[in-house]
Amino acid sequence: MDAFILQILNGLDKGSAYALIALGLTLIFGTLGVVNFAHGALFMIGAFCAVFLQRILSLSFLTVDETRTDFLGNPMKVETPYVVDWFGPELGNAIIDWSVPLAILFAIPVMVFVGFVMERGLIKHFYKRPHADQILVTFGLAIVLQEIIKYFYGANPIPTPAPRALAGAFDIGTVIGFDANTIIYPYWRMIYFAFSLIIIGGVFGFLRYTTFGMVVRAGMADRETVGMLGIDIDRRFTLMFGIAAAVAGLAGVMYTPINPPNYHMGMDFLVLSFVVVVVGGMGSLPGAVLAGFLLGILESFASTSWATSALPGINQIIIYLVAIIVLLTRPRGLMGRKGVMEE
Amino acid sequence: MGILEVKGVGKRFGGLQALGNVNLSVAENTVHAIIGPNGAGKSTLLNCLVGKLIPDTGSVTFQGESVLGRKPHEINQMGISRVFQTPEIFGDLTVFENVMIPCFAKRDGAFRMHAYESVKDEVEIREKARLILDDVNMLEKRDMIAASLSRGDKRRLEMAMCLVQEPKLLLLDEPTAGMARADTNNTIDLLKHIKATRDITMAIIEHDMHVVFSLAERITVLAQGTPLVEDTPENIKGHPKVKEAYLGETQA
Amino acid sequence: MSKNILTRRGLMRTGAAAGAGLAMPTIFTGQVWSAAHSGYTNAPQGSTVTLGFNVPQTGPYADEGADELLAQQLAVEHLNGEGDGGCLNTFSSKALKGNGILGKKVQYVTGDTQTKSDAARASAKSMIEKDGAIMINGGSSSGVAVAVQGLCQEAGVIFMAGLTHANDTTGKDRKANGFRHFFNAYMSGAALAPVLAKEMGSDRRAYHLTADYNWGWTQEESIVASTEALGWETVNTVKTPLASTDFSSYITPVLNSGADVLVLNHYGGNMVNSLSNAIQFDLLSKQVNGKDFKIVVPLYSELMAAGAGENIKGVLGSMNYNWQLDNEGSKQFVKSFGEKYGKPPSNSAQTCYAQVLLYADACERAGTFNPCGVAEALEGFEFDGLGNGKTLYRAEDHQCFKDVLVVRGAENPTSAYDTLEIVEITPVDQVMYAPDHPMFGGAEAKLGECNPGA
Amino acid sequence: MLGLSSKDTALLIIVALLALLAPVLLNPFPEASAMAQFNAGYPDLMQRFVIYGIFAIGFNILFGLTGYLSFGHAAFLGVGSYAAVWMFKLLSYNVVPAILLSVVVAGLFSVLIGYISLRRSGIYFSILTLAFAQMSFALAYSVLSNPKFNLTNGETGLQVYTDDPQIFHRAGLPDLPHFFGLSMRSTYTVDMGGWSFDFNAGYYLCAIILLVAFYMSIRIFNSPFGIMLRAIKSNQQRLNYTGLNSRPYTLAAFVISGMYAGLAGGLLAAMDPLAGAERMQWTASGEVVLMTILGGAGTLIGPILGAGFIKYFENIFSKINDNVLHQWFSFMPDGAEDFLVAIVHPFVGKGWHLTLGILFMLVVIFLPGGLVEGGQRIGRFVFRRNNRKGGGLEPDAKAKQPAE
Repeated sequence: MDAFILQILNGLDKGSAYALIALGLTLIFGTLGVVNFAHGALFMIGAFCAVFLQRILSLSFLTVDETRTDFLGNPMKVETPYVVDWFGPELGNAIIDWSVPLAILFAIPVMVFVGFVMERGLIKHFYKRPHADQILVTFGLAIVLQEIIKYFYGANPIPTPAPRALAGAFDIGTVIGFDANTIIYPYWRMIYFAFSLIIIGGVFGFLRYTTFGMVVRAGMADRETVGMLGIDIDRRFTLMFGIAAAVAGLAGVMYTPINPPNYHMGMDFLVLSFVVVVVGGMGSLPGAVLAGFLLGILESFASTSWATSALPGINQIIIYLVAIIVLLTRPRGLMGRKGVMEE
Repeated sequence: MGILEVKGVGKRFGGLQALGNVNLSVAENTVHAIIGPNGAGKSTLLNCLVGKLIPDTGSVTFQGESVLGRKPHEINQMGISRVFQTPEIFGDLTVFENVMIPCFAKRDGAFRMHAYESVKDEVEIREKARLILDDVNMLEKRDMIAASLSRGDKRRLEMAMCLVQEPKLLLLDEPTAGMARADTNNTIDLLKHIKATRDITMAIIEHDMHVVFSLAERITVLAQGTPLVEDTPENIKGHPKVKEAYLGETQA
Repeated sequence: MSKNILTRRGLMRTGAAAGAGLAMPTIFTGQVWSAAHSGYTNAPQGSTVTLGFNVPQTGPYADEGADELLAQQLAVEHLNGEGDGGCLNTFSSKALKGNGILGKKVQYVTGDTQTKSDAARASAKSMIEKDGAIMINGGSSSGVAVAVQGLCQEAGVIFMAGLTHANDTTGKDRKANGFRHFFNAYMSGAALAPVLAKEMGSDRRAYHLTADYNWGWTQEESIVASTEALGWETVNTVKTPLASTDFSSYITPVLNSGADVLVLNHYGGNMVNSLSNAIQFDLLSKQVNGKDFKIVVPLYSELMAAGAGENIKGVLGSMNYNWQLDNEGSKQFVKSFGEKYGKPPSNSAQTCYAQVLLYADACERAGTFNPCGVAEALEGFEFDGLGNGKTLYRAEDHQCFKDVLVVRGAENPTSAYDTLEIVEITPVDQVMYAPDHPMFGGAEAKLGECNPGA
Repeated sequence: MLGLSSKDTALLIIVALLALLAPVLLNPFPEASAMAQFNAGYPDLMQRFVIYGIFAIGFNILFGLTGYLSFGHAAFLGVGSYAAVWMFKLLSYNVVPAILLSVVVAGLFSVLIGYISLRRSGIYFSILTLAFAQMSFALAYSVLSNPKFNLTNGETGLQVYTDDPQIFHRAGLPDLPHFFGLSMRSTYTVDMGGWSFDFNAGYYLCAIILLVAFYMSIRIFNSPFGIMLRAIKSNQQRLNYTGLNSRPYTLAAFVISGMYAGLAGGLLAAMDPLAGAERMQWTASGEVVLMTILGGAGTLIGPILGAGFIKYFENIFSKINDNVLHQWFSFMPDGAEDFLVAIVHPFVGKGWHLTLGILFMLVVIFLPGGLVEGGQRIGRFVFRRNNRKGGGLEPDAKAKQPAE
């Protein structure tokens, strides 16, 4: 039972990341009709917003400490971050410690801006082009973006830990009546799950309860008609791209304490997020979220020992197997609309 | 007994009764028009005839054989060809290639690689394609890419693609929709020419009364998913029920 | 970026022999004219000799590849008598004079393995066929090492492996033209076991997470064998897909498995993530069976340590080399490398550096570049002064035998470079094994015949 | 000639000449010159050009003609390679049975995957093929290489060991893939002045197979079957209402392109007897998509150009290190030299991915029809300059005349 609950938690947690990425992907596809292979790169850029902020906050000046020597036997140069110098060690180190949560504030404008530039500068010119061209140009963009990051930050993962206060794990078991130490779960993963629910809720609420959202939803359903109503749908769609980029970016920022970010993390998620979107149904936001959590949970259960002993290798292929079964039994994914992306 | 018999066909979409108990008989070698106000169920009926939709109730038989449950390509092989509201042609191919494809399809529609077919066969097919293009006055445009044709020419091409299969029944879905008066008249002339030069049955769904009364030998009026009247054009013209149906539409 | 004034000006490819329409058949291409006259592939002509450095430059191991490349460039510099001479000063063999190899100036070409066996073979072939490379050095995974080693055997050039830790490289896939300086999974197990027993006792219950591919399996096999020999119990061994990024669903079953040690048979990004995930679940602060929970990472590298950050604190593992090693060769190498590049060398950099010097030295001692002569000079060669202490290149399987380091993540590092501290230097005798050991292909594993190519 | 129109015959002859003279054409710079870095005329790369050309030609039969975008074609390439290496292991190093089996196995495999995947169209089809390929990769990389049932030898790649049966292997035959005794690696090298040209047996085997593959692709393009495939891409609805079931046609195209992929995989193994699982990864499938679109999907020659383009970058640009850069710019004053090296440095060597990404974007943005369109534009530009008075050109597409 405890193992079961733990795997559900794992699944929800994995699913949060899948759902957030798939949500942004579907927003872009649903509103703009563009297949964005650079979406994983947006996730990665979000993560590197956190790295960047951490580096900025840790910017240091050097002082020579004669009492110690470095690896070559020379006097050691000690780095002191400016923030520590300015605000004193206590507050200064606390600021550096909280760089990942702070990066959320930093990442929102950055990601919206990146989204704007991408849409106005590149994607805009591809609305009328075939999906294959969209895939190719955004794939090219994804490579360029990740190589730029690699050029500046290297290929190695960069540790960006959660604030100390939020590190460690919480003993859920004791709360719900299990023995101590049977069901423990890291604070940050629970935060990630809650955070994703807030973002998902925010996006749905935004689309549901604002006039802007209503126009966008109408545009997703029938772009030409809305255009005929004299509404400047294009500008709204640009903003939508910015929002989608921000969702992907925030997913990336929050992911950094779970796994240290590296330049190819976007590509690692790309294929998976497309599978999620398609299983959910191209163009369906609830479908994307549902499929994200569903696949997350299935993946978690497939990696348990009893699953792999029953079917060796099932943990390697479960996502793809599910995708195949879903697509063969439900032609347009779980919640897809008819006629989307079938030509 | 007509070549096409529709008996008690009904179709629901969720809560909407699109068709309810439609009976229709199209006699061989006639031009039969189906008219009705918007939302009368004309297109739904047509889609039931070609296998795109399967009706909930009733039967559709063509030359005594049921078409229900067959796929579009199988129904076509029975001898039913369809012309769409917006011409459906192979836009990336040349006019000539567009016509060759239905020639290859022949009547049985079986899969063939057609890569190294005998020369004799191919000569035959090309000759057939040439003749039909000549028939619809498209021969000089044979090497144009189909997508670059004018709307009227696309319609001609689509007709040619249907006719080359020598169908027994030609279904036309608003063949003059969105056309200028001159193009409409050309299309009427073309259809008359087609009718005059071969044994063919036509079923036309049409909005434009000018087209209907120029061509049709019998007319069925559909309203709210059920046939209102079926009669000759002369009798339909002054029929009170028809007026009511159309006036009702304009008042709404 | 650093550069070297002398080599960059001088680096001009040797002209091919002039003469019109001279055609001659060979098995493997390259500088065929000389092959026909000297009896081996890519015999150097003129006054230079070309080495091929095949390292990952793209993909997740690009930084490791970059480090290897720096070390190889440094080695070329030292061979050509530039810089401070590095380990030429401390090397026990005095055959190298700093005038190139056999009087020929050393130049090099580079290729990108992409850490894929296909791509690695393509770039190695390109260096052999197009650039006339006489040997191939480097790499950072066992799949690549075995694939390129096979190619070099067919082509008739020497392969000096870089970072490759699987038993197979000098086990069932050993080749007469291939040589490995790096240690292997068996040695990791043999070196770690006594330290584990000392630190954790001999009645531990271990849970293994293993990367689901060849290297992971041999690593797991070796550790399981050596820890069970101590009296440890293996609770479970779970294979994780290589493509995994989130290991939470593999970590949670550990919580209630009754295990009190977690062994992560992962490398690179897998290890960084699985270790980070394990720490998130607070495993290290748990008490199981009345003992403190421990985590072991059998194969460490500096870059992985950097990627995992503070999570490595207190975690034990093994290494081939660490710059903190206190011997003459090591000190000299760290000084040369550090002064040139501003950071201490990683253990894969040290291996690649040592391999270049060992190759050059073997050529000098053999008096030829002929791979068969070089191989003979390397076989059974005993040396010191390259950083690892006394080392033997065993003739039977072309594996180096030397002391193995057991290291631990430091609790209070003073800089980015001493995050790992040496716990123990396991003497070479403890990690020795017979060439026909069952983990190394048993009696069937054969080097085969040396192949000079032409 | 050979049942082709004069235009296609000319194209075939051009491709044949390019393929046969490649060892010379690809080595335009003398050995000793600094530009020799850009020479591509060494056997391994020439073989890759040709083999990936075959792969892309086959992919184009599916994608270029029917418009079905498969993201899993690398699986067939990988399966072909495994089949070929198994033939080496079991029978002998003779490449003929290996290549034949690789085509057959890839064909069977593509019947299976195609039959299931083609039940869907559009992106759903793409994701289905992707899912199958990723599954194949995962299985080949680890599950099918376990010691009990080692079909693929995992990350190391499947290779021939001395203790393999090789029942038809005889003394005197090369210990490497050979064509009835002619080793694939045997090479005639011709030195002429400063130049050196390698004429490699394996390359010529590949080149001849490429020509056959290319000829068959032209035949398919022009055949009624090819028209039918283009009709599927153009308007599947009309095709259905024309009495044709499109599924057998798409399946046939899928299987043909799968067999081309298997042939390419078999040839890869025949040139270098090792089959790595990475060949089946989604990035490898993506690569052939890029090759085809980059060169010009739906054109005859485009895929070959695209394949050459990408492989050239992978193998030539990745080898340009700082040392080479300094050598190029050594004629400049020191400051300017360092500046130029610093500018170029991010784009070559380990930065070759960046250059490739930028080029993809540029080609897709400015040349929607791929490299072929680029060539046409240049041609049109030159043509127009010569015929200022002669009025506008007819659109190129019109030039596609049915062969009569």
